Amino acid sequence: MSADNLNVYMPVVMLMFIAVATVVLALLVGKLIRPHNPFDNKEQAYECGEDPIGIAWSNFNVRFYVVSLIFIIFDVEGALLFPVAAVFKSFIEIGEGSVILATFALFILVLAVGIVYCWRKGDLDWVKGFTSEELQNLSKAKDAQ
Amino acid sequence: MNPTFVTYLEQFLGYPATNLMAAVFFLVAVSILVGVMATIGGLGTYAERKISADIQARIGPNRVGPFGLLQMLADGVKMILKEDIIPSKADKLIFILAPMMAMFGVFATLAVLPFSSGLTLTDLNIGVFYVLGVGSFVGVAIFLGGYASNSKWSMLGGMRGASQIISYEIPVTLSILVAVTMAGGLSFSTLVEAQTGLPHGWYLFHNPFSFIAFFVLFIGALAETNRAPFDLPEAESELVSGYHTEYTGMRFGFFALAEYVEVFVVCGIAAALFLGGYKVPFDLGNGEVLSNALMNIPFLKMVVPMTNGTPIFKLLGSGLGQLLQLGSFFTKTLALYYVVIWIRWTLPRLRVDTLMTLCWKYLTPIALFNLLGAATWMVVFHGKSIYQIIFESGAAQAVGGH
Amino acid sequence: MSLFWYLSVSFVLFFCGIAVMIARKNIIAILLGIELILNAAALNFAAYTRFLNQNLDGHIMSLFIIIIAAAEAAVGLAIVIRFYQIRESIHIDDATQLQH
Amino acid sequence: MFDKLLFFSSFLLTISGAAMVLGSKDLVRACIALLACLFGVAGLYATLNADFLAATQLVVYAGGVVILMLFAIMLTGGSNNAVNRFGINKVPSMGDGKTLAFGILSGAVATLTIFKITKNVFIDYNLQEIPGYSSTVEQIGQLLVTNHVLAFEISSILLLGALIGAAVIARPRKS
Repeated sequence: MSADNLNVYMPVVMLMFIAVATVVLALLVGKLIRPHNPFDNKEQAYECGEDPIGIAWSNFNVRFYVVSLIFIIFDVEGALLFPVAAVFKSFIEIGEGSVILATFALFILVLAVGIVYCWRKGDLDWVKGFTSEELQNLSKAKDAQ
Repeated sequence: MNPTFVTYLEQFLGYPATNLMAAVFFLVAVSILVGVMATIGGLGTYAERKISADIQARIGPNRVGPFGLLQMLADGVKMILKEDIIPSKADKLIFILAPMMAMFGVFATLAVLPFSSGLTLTDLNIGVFYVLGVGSFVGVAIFLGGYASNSKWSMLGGMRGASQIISYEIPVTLSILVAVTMAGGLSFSTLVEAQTGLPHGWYLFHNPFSFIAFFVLFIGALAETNRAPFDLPEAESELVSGYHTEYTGMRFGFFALAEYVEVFVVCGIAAALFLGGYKVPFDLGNGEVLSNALMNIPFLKMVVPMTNGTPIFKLLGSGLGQLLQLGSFFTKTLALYYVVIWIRWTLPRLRVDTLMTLCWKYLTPIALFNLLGAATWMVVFHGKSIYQIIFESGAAQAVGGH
Repeated sequence: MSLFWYLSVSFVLFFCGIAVMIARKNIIAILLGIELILNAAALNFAAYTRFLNQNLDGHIMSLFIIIIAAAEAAVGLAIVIRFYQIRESIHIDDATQLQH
Repeated sequence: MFDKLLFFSSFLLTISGAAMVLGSKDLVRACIALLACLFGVAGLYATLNADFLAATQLVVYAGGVVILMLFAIMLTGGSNNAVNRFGINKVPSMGDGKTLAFGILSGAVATLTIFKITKNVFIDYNLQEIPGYSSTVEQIGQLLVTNHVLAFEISSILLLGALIGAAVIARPRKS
């Protein structure tokens, strides 16, 4: 029966519920005893004592996106590899080890090509290095000053 | 059906528990576990301060309670009494939601953590994979915490935190895959039972690739929990306090608690995957060995009538075995926890570009080829560990030579 | 729980997805709608597997739908970011030219 | 009892999440509503005994797609209504009443059409619950390397293509 099977998720649901309930309860109890004295300067965002300029939700470096892009591809790869890794041992036991190894290795090597490509094209560098030409231009500009 | 905490209890009840009874058992166990974990999180802050004091030749907290042990309670009371400030320009709903989500992601992972063979709350078939899935809520929580504050420091910290957590998830996943490949299953009971109590059967020493995988996993786990030397999201010298700059009082407290519990959880997972988990040497954790030994003590034989005494011995032996397993698990986990704190007070912080270089140019390629190497080893040596190859085949040859 | 309940969830997801895709003018919001539609399809496959046949081909199908959704999100958002770099806008009505 | 509780809580989470994606005015909040909705779908997978799919849903969506979307939102100007140099709203309104009404109408038409097509499935079939399977992970793994091995290998090429294509498109250019 399926109902019995689902009992294994009972502690999962309880833990999720209790984790959220703890936060809510602690904040509600705290609300009764803690001081509450807001004023404008206190509610400002911290910017080293100055008045904040503009808002923080502005543009960011595209590097963050490229990193998360590579991440999601490898995340999906991991998700696909998990069930295959789980049957790896049983395939070895029935003597089909080389077959599953070939499947496994091909999958990983194809994706390794992806990371090699990104490496060669400099997508893995957080700060793009300057080429020698640019460095010369920079030093020239500095000399001109 | 997967074994759970309740199926373990059913062995002693002698009859299957109804749904309501199962719910009550689970509720009690979950409440106790959350309490214990909150205490461990609190003790984590205490241990951190004491160990750092030790390393820096100071004394550390010593005023509240014996040896300053009650310092964490004092901290908790202080945090509840602090004023709760929400910046006027913040996105209030998300600001409130973010610490909840961090707690949610961390505490949900406790459900499958194998404390002992009987005290695993639920041994899901997808064990490790479930931990990866639920654990990724913490990254979202850190990003949202940084976003909702509408402060530039928080935003930078949140972006860095999220990108760091997701980057290091790749080497961690690939290293976990090494253990999964060797054990042939995702559930924690499969992974732990495939190892032995003594170090020669640990996955750490199974083959050279798994040895490397453990260290990749450990470094990745440090970065995923934002511990030094990877604590860039909260780098105080450049980002004030990172994603929780604007959080005060108990809301900050929950972020901190989630972090300390998460450190415990990842240490526990590293111990379970590569250090033999709850296994006790000489199979003492099984319970049968112990109950047989107890039954052979002549003194006890006289005291307890033998007719209805046997189940008591069984219960006693099993209980003692579980306690030994708990001790084994906590010893390994807390040893790793100590190393985490030790590293924090020893190594300087990385720069953001070196952090990304370490992840994408060193750990990920190493982990990828490690996985390939471990898979090849499994096929070539039919799943034998180095120990088995050297000693057992050697013994077989010696026998064959005669 | 019968199949009807699962299919009704799937219908609601599909409906919300279509409605989001048409109502929104923001390209990222449209991608959110596409995720909803793909999830509706994946949920349908899993539900049919549970109720109509025992072999797990439906689960494999759902798995590949999830994978394709992830790949689609990665490429789609990359296009959005490139478009933003060129036009400084992510309004769907500004995307009228095939090249810049 | 518990299966009904799990089902209906996931059901409510999914439906309300989807409705909030449709109704939310703020892009980041719509993203969080999407996360809630996808989490609910993971719960539904769990009630369908598809434990591996449930975990995959969490790993790929909660960890990957939602973070990717949040990054993309931040990279395209956050959720403020600042105006760009062409005088266009950087982040346009999430649609007004007119588009919303039109969207709901066309969504209803499309959904009802599909409903009409698939109606036979749950009217004609004699539906009964098939007993649950113990573990789907091993079975999925077995299928992936036997019957569906081509799909498995080709998906790696798909992922490689997506990685290279998206990296080329999104790569920051020197101007």
